[in-house]
Amino acid sequence: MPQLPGLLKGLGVTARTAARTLFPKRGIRTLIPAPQQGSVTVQYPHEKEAPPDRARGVIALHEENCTACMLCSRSCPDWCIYIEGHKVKAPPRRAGGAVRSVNVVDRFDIDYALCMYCGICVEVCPFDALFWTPEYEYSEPHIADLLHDRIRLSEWMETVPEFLDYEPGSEQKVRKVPEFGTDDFAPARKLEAGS
Amino acid sequence: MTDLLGLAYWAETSIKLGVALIVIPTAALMLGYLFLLKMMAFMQSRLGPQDVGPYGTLQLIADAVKFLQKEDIHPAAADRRVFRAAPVVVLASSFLLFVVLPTGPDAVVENLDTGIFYAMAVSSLSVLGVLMAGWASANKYALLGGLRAAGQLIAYELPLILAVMGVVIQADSLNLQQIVRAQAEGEIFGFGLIGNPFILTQFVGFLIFMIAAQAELTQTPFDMPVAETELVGGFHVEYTGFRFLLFFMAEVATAFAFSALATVMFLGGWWIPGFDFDAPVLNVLGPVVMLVKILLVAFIIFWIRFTYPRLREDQLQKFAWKVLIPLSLANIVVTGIFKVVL
Amino acid sequence: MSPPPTASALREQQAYVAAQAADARVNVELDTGDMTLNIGPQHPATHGTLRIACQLDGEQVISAEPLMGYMHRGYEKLCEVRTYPQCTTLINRIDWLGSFANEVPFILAAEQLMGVEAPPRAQWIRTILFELSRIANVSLFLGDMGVQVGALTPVFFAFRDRERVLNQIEEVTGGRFHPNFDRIGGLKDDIPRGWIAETHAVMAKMRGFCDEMEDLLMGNEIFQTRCRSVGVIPGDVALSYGLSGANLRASGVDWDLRRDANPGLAWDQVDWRVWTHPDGDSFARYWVRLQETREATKIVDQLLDGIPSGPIMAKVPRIIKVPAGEAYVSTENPLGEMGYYVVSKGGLGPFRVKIRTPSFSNISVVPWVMRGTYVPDIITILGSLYFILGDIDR
Amino acid sequence: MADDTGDDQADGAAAPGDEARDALAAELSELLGDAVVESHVEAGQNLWLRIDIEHWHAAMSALHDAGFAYFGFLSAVDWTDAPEGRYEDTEFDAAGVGEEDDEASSATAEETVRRGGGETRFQLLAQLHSPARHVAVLIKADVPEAASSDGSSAPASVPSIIDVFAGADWHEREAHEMFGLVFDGHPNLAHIYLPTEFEGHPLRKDFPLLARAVKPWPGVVDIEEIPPELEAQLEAEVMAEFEASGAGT
Repeated sequence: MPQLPGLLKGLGVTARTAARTLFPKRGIRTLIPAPQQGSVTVQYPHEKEAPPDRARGVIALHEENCTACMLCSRSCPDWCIYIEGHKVKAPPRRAGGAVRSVNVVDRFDIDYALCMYCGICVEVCPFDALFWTPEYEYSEPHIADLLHDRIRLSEWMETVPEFLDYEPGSEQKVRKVPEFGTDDFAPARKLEAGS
Repeated sequence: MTDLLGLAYWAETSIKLGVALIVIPTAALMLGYLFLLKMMAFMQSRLGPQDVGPYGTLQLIADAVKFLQKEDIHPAAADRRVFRAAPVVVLASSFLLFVVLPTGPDAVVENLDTGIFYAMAVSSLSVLGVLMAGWASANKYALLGGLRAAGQLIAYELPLILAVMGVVIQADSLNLQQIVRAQAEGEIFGFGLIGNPFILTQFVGFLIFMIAAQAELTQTPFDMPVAETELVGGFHVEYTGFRFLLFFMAEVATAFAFSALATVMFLGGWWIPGFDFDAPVLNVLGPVVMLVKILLVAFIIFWIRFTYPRLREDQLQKFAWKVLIPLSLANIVVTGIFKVVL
Repeated sequence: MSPPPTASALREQQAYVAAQAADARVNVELDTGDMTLNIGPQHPATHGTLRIACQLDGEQVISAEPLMGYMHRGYEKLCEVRTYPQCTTLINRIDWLGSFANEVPFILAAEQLMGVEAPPRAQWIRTILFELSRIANVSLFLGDMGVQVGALTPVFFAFRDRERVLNQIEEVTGGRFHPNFDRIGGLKDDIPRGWIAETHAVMAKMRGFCDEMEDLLMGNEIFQTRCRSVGVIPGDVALSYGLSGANLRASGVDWDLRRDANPGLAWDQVDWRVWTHPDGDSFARYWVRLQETREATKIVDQLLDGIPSGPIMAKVPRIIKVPAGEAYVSTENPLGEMGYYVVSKGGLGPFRVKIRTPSFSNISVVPWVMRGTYVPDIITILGSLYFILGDIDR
Repeated sequence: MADDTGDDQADGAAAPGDEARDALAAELSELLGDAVVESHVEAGQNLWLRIDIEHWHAAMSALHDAGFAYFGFLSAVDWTDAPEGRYEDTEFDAAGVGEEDDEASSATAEETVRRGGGETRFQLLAQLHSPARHVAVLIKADVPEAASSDGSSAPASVPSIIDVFAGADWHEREAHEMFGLVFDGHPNLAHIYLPTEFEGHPLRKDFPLLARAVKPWPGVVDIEEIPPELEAQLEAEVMAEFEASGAGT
């Protein structure tokens, strides 16, 4: 049979929450209603929540680093990365050198309709060509439009945040994100084949 | 009354009708916005609607427009005529309730001598509509909801009426204006400034009335006929578009009407302490006072709704028959004894 | 509060009521007939696409048979064509509310076969994330149970506070729901700076949430009336149906794989206790889960303070090939015993993965426990057994 | 039940030498007598018992009475190799199977794989816990194949154990639809996940996984080589350009 305390306590909890939501401010300004601060919801199109830096929002491609080695495509559990490439001849790095043969990426598509956001491709990439970015606003009205090509993927490179520092006690090394548009960072780029 | 402004009967009636047609949807919208949208949101650390109108005030109007645009769908096996009539019956019941609610010395649609009796009678009509909806939908969930509503009606009409009996005995009248007057002219141990709101002498009656009203309105903890998580909406599961809108409006408008009844019977109604009971100015101030009190009572109704889980049908019946009805009978006996002795 | 009737007495009582009802039907010439009510596949109480076909006499349940498979994704088959790292992506999606906890037993099974052990720092962080996913998962139950019995507000509180835990998980793993963070031999990455302090704060908030739930829902007399003596599962029945997790402990069986069969994670390094409740009813299940959420916040707090320093990855070849053999590892997941029976023939991927999910066994008791109850009790019992549909259907 | 984690660890899975499991294996072999064909202990991990299929039901109820009353799961393994493999062909895949199996015949290789041994294609697999002893056993049984009327072979029927463990009900139904095993004495051996009219047994290795078969693996694409006849010409062109630009000097 109903006893008062439990029922009243419940009413207390809801009333307290309502009061905290409506009057979150302390001190003199207590009585100014400010539900915008008191509530936990974010009014999405007007204001946006910043996802954590590590958030796996979308995969960005640093095209200069890509050698079309197919590792990511082959390790993708969903078979959603399509790569095509061809070899070209490139001039030698310095005078007297031999002509090099270089891989050029013709197609690098990720089908985000299939992608499960597991990040295996980013991990297996030996040349630092793929990066996660927290960017999330790329929904499309048609499922076929979720197939994004290398140009779109490269644009997202701008949104890649710096890698975070670690807690003390960690032995991990903090990695660096290559700067967008420069090609000073490309140690293994244009994998030299045949020379 | 009829010759208050020297108007003909038809003219006065159409004015009253016009006022009622404005007041009822406005009341429903106001309660819906204040409590169903905003207060619930705040109790859940949310903001509620923000985009339609300032602070989302026009959200419900936008919703109503949306409902009106929707297709009016009947289940193939439904009993069409009954199916269509059901929401109208429910809404009519809450419209009829507003007829006797006094908001000032003359501001009342019809000052019936048996006002409270009439109010109790028409409020039960809504269950008929619910039963019709449950039966005619040709849906098992709706049927279960309708039957639950019927069971609930019998269990809760009784304590509701018995709770009112205490007030009627104390006020010596079934007329709602007379009940307000009895409270205004009453005094507490010789102190008559604020009159004698019956909530003080009839506190048990007030509690029973509020509990029974909660069941009558099918609000949590007695919302088994609707029971979203069990019956997926119960009797109105098959309704869409404007017929669903009618159900929704009726629900909120009835909550408003019952809050008004509680105000009239227990909180002193429209009378303001210090004023002469028949002062014409109360025709203007009375409604405002009423509104404040109504919102207070409605706040409690919705506060409980957002806090409590719901009972099971058999537990509700047990509670009604084993606790509420004996308690309200005892309340009548005690009130009667005091009435005779004092 | 009166002591609840013993389980067997209650069963007898329910059986008696059902028999009486059946008698009444036979004796009265006007046979009313039973009604079949399909709860689901689209129904708010089944949070997913479970269907329960009930035979009703009035509002009393004569029989209830869960029918599932609407979301069967065939993960056991899919795992057979994937490599070990690729499998964790799938396994994440079995119990989508506690996904990190899903990865752990699979990875541990693969590690057992390879003879690799993750370094201590990795084991500690694994345990922390494991318990965080337990909190994220069970706190939703704590609110959701309110909705099942008709209270609107608790679930919003649950979503509000669970979000904080999900944020912590996301800050480390990059995924709110599907971390995919566990690797054979360790973890994908280490924890970012400042995370430990933040998590401490979140744990304090979660304990506040538990208190709030206790005041708002568990202490509420209406809630107790709805849940006490409803859906009583005695201990021996629970064992024979293979119930696990809080459902088993609420039936009075003191069994927790974290303590009883710890596969190497850091639970034995901290001070905590296993909660049991003797009643075996829906209320007991709620009570046990609430206590466990509190306990989990304490475990996380203690673990956060003692993370050993060191590497997070053992020496593992870049291309993982698991030697031939069989291994079964199970852990105490938020929903109960989650185990993977991994058979390897020495290839890149598993030869066969049998996924023993907790909800599958937990829900198998439904036909037994629902007989003789009422329609609202179906919802209460389903809610209190707490299943995730992906966990039933795999 | 309090924080006595230390004590329980002793007989838990972490014990290194695992005398406990060895002793248990011996004890259970004695208890079950002829029924046990073979047992296998993986130190600190698990204990396997292989039971003669004839004694399946008797052994399970004996284990139940011996305290292994907590039902874990029941399933099966199909030990044949899938004809399509993983639907991908990487060099690692080939190497993976090849290394171990090069010399030995596939039959002997399989024996080293199977913990507790076994010869037949289908093997029944179950797990039981003992809540008192805090230890679990994995129980296996070979399911022989019998030739059915239409000439193909089908696994012989197995006695159902629902009367011992009520929870085995759904697990047996799942094994039935996924592997085509038949459980004698099961009251309702209907599909549990799949539609009623579904044909085939998806977890058998010869059941193709259509999701993989309908789409080509994107990994088969390889980088396009320069045609050999053009190679010299291109090289000369690039070199000429390089020298003309003056970078060479």
